[in-house]
Amino acid sequence: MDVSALQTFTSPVVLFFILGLFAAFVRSDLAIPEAIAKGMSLYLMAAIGLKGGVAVAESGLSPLVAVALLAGIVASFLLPLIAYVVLKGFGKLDRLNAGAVAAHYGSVSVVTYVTAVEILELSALPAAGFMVAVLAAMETPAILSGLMLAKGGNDGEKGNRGEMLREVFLNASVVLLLGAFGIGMIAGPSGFAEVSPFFQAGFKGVLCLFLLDMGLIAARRIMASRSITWRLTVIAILLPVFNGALGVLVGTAIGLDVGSTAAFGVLCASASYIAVPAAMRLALPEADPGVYLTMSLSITFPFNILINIGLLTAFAQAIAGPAGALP
Amino acid sequence: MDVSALQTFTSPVVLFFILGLFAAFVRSDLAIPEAIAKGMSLYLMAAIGLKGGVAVAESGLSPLVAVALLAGIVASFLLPLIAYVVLKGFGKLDRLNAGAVAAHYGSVSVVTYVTAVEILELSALPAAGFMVAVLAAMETPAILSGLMLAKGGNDGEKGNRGEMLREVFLNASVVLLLGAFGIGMIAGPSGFAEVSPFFQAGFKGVLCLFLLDMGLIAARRIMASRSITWRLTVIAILLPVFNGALGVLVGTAIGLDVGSTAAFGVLCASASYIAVPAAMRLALPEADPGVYLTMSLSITFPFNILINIGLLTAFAQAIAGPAGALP
Amino acid sequence: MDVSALQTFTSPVVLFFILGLFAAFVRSDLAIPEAIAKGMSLYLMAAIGLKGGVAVAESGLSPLVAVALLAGIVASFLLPLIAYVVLKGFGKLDRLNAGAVAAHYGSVSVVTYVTAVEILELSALPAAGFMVAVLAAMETPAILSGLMLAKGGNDGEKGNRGEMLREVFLNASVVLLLGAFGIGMIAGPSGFAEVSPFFQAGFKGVLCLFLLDMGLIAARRIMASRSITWRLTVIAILLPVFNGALGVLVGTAIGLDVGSTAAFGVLCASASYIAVPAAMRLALPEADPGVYLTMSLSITFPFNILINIGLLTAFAQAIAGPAGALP
Amino acid sequence: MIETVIRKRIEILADTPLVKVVTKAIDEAGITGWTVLPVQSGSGRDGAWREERVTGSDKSLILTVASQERAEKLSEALAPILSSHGLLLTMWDVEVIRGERF
Amino acid sequence: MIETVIRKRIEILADTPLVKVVTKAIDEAGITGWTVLPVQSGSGRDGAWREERVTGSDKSLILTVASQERAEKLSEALAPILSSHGLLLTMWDVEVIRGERF
Amino acid sequence: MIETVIRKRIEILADTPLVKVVTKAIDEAGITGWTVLPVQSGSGRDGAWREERVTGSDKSLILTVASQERAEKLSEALAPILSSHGLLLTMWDVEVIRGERF
Ligand SMILES: Nc1ncnc2c1ncn2[C@@H]1O[C@H](COP(=O)(O)O)[C@@H](O)[C@H]1O
Ligand SMILES: Nc1ncnc2c1ncn2[C@@H]1O[C@H](COP(=O)(O)O)[C@@H](O)[C@H]1O
Ligand SMILES: Nc1ncnc2c1ncn2[C@@H]1O[C@H](COP(=O)(O)O)[C@@H](O)[C@H]1O
Ligand code: NA
Ligand code: NA
Ligand code: NA
Repeated sequence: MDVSALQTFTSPVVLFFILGLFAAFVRSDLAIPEAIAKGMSLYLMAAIGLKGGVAVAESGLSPLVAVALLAGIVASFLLPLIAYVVLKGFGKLDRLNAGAVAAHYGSVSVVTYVTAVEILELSALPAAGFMVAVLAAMETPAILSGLMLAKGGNDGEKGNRGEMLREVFLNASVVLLLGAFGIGMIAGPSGFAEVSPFFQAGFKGVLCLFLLDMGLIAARRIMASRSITWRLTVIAILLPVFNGALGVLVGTAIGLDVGSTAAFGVLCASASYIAVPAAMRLALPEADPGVYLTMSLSITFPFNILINIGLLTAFAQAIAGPAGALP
Repeated sequence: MDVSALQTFTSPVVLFFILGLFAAFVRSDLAIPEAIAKGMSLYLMAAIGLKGGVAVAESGLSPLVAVALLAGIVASFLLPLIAYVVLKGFGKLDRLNAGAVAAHYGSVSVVTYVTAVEILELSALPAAGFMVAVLAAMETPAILSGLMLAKGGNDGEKGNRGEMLREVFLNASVVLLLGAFGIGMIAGPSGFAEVSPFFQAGFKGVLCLFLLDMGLIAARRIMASRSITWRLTVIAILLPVFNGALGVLVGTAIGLDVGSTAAFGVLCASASYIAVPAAMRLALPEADPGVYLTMSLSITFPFNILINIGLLTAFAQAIAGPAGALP
Repeated sequence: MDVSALQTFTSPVVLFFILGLFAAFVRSDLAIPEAIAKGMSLYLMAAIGLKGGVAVAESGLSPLVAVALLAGIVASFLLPLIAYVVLKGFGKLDRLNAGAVAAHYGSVSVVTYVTAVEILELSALPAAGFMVAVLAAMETPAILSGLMLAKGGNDGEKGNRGEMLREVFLNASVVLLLGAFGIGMIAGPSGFAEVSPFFQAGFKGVLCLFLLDMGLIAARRIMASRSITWRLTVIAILLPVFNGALGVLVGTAIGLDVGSTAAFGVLCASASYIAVPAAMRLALPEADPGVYLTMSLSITFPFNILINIGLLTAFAQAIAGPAGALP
Repeated sequence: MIETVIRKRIEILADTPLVKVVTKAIDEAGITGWTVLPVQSGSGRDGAWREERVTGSDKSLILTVASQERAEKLSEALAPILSSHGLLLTMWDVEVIRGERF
Repeated sequence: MIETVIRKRIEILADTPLVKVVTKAIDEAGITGWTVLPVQSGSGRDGAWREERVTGSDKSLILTVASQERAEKLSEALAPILSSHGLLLTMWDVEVIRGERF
Repeated sequence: MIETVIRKRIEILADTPLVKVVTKAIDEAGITGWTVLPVQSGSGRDGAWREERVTGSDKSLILTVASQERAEKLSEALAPILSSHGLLLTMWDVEVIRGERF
């Protein structure tokens, strides 16, 4: 664990994130144009989708893939329940806000996943290519369970329901991730070779600048925040540890290799700050973005990047035993 | 033909275009920031200009180059005449709109050309470097003949005339394409080596994302369109086949190699959706962009990318005979 | 000198700058979206910072670094004094505008530096990695002396003073340059290897497009300018020659190698057009941006890129003697 | 002198994900069209914000021109959700040419 | 109390390639200046659109402040092309400080 | 019919580096909020300009809605620097719903 934790802090990817946090805290006016940031996030999703698809084209599909997908979907559906109970009880949020926040913790953060994959590769523990499909599959079920929790029985205007479901399942990141995954599977290694200088070689550098921006945004948000209590801060740190550990246990149980197990743990631990906030703003406009975005983006996200990825990797290695360390 | 047609559909470049079409048709909110899209189009033009110039610096200028340039300029001038007759007769457009649409079909689409070049290279039929200059030369003559057709004798306010010509000949894409072409010729292979990781290695990847965006834009436009009749749809499909075949015949006649002949066919087949619409909006504000942009961008462009490039390549190979297949 | 001067004009980097100037002068509508331009400038600063830091991680810190930093800071503080006297006397500017312009000439232009480094590398005269730190150190002292000159004794509202200092020292480019420099030092060559395809291989290509944009902006500004006299034009050309020569002398005196000496000369010769104008707009809103931005951006910047870098390199080589030519 | 008529101009500031809620209300009020402008940053009782397109927490300004009658219909439709959805609505009289369009 | 005077504020929505037609008319009406704002999307009788800078089919909003007299000159100059060029023009009274500028 | 009240809408065009000077004045006038819109290009007595975010010579439009009294306080605070800082200020009456917010 020591090694991978140290590696975390000498990787340019993580260092740029820290630089972003720092620049925001000292109130520097450093800022990345939002069109560029959006472009980088699309690039990262296309690239990770492609690479996952190519990996699956090489390795072929096994029953394990189906099991992992199912585990991911179930986790995304059920993790909000745990979150909801904690947020209402210990966190003292009302039903509406507890449901909205819970949806975030069931869903996933693409950038947290990508950063984890980079760090796992540095530790010679690569995650399987199909984990990208698991990532995409985990984005949306949590939105549904979060909404059910928030609204209880009365799910509002029936008319909007179908519309909402369509939007949730066809949201930009799901379409791009799965689309690029499919393209990677069709094009295969030879087709990917054509575009790999762009999607592969540039990847880590783009991730550096994107994390610089995320650091700036995360830190600026928490500095301007007025709705975060110490109780919510505690939840935003301990919940990802708990969810992540659960994910590592499940990943090991279903037979994933160590790298994929750690990656699954990170998916469970991560909280969405792109797809879910947009869905919540629309479906639960009365819920407070000052609560859900600040928790997921400004507390959980940095905690995952800086500490939890290392913790979960170590945990996955530990329970895999010596045999699992170098699969 | 079978082979190149198949290659078309396993190339990531084309697959991303299809993903864009698909995402728009299912009404996903996937969108690429317009600043990024604009930046990518500038990058593609700079890169293709540079590469063409370097190729000419290596191969030297031959009389064939002058002949090809002349053929391109003449084609761009005259193709609108055919289009105009068909659009007014079969298409039932009025003089104004027929002239405006005709200008689009005489001019060229840079991205269609670029995609064709990529597909031709996969088929081991590279187009000559100087074809980039032909591309640039073909952009604007059609604008002039389209305007003459639309306005008949009365060419409006004399004062604006010179202004308009200046704008047509110094429009952004002509300046950038020819400027980069000149830079490539001056810098030569050694100068290009410095910048080739950016302009060469990244090229196909950028093209993927750009075509993703073009797919989104093309499909969204046709879904919102209210002015397209079945007659116009037929023209938007058959005219590029006809123009393209004509181009292949001319290219073969003037002695271009197979790859360049196919590329010349694609230039004749393609319809502008960047330079010409902007010129028409200004010079013929009464013409309906809902007609000309939808035809060129939403019907002809996808048809060319998905089918016509393959058709024209096969035709160029066929009439070149077995000897021409591998020049 | 002949060789490096010629190399200047066959380098794609410089040729794209000339293309930008040309396109603006013929009033082409070529334009790069400002979000893209801003993104490229951030990329260039991150990349140059990283590379400098990695170079220092490899070579280690020597007393020479401290001497060079000190020389840079002193130069940035004192160069505005010379500029101020000339601008008030020969240039006939009032105190306020003379102070504002002087601040620009004491500070530095990152892109001029970057271009110089590229040209020096073509001449096999690389500048030392720590020069990036010198660059960052020279950005802000000139702002302070420029303000003191402009305001004389009365430095306005005390309350704003601390605020202003904070902003000057934590402005975006200083934070990004030094932050990336630090990351380069921590990550070292092995950490940098991960991200070098993005930050190293792409560098010159991005610089091409960025200089294309700077050419457009510089030429458009001077064409619209109404405040530039022939006296100011003379100053904007001769001052960088004088400052640059001074810098070369100082660089040689403190024992820098030829490449670093030339780079130091370029730093002294260059005038800021990013950090300083923004600071002046805020601290001296009554000063005329039509004077200071046009001088630094539209006259001094092109002069430095096209001519002065070559002159200063030749001068640095000449006074170093034959021994210094190939260190 | 060109003849002008008086119409209402309504501008609504909304979170970008909520723009479609507003434009749907505009369409349902029978108004002929609307236009959306980007917004960069702001500050209100909930503190300051900057455009953050990545997290979707940016805002947009929707402007529409309508007859007095349809404008009232629209403001009545939006009034109940102004607070819950954090919308900011201002409305004033403007002169337009070709008034029959609105 | 600061003294203010009344001027006309005119805003014109136009396709981006047509912006220079509008600003030329503003200059010719003797108005001192104008400002262009970006527009993101919209909907009208011709259907909905989004900003598409690549194909040049985006729109811009031009705003200008002028005296009553010059504003009339401008609206008379633009009136004949409002329909053919698809311009949307609104105009209203505003208070300005330093009225001599306009 | 929804009840509306009259408030002042103030819009100020300023160089982007000066936005914080204006928003500080808004905050100090006791106004509840403000919103900043991007601006693309313009022309005035000092000639034409385009957005140039790289050199920081772009402009922004700050809009704020306030009660008559606070609006006056703001315009009095800004009046002395309007010329020196090159600000352009327009102000007019608008109807708002939920007037107690402003
Ligand atoms: N009533 C309206 N209010 C605000 N904007 C409008 C209105 N009608 C049309 N527009 C804008 O003007 C553009 C062209 O309208 P139209 O000519 O009706 O298609 C639309 O796409 C909208 O951006
Ligand atoms: N009459 C006007 N109407 C609208 N905007 C104006 C007007 N005059 C000036 N501006 C804007 O204010 C900026 C500065 O004007 P000036 O101080 O006159 O150079 C211009 O570049 C325009 O963007
Ligand atoms: N008085 C105001 N004038 C202009 N914009 C405002 C005003 N109050 C609030 N806003 C805008 O509305 C957003 C939400 O306001 P609030 O709901 O008060 O947090 C702010 O971030 C501002 O962009
Ligand atoms: Na999760
Ligand atoms: Na054509
Ligand atoms: Na200097």
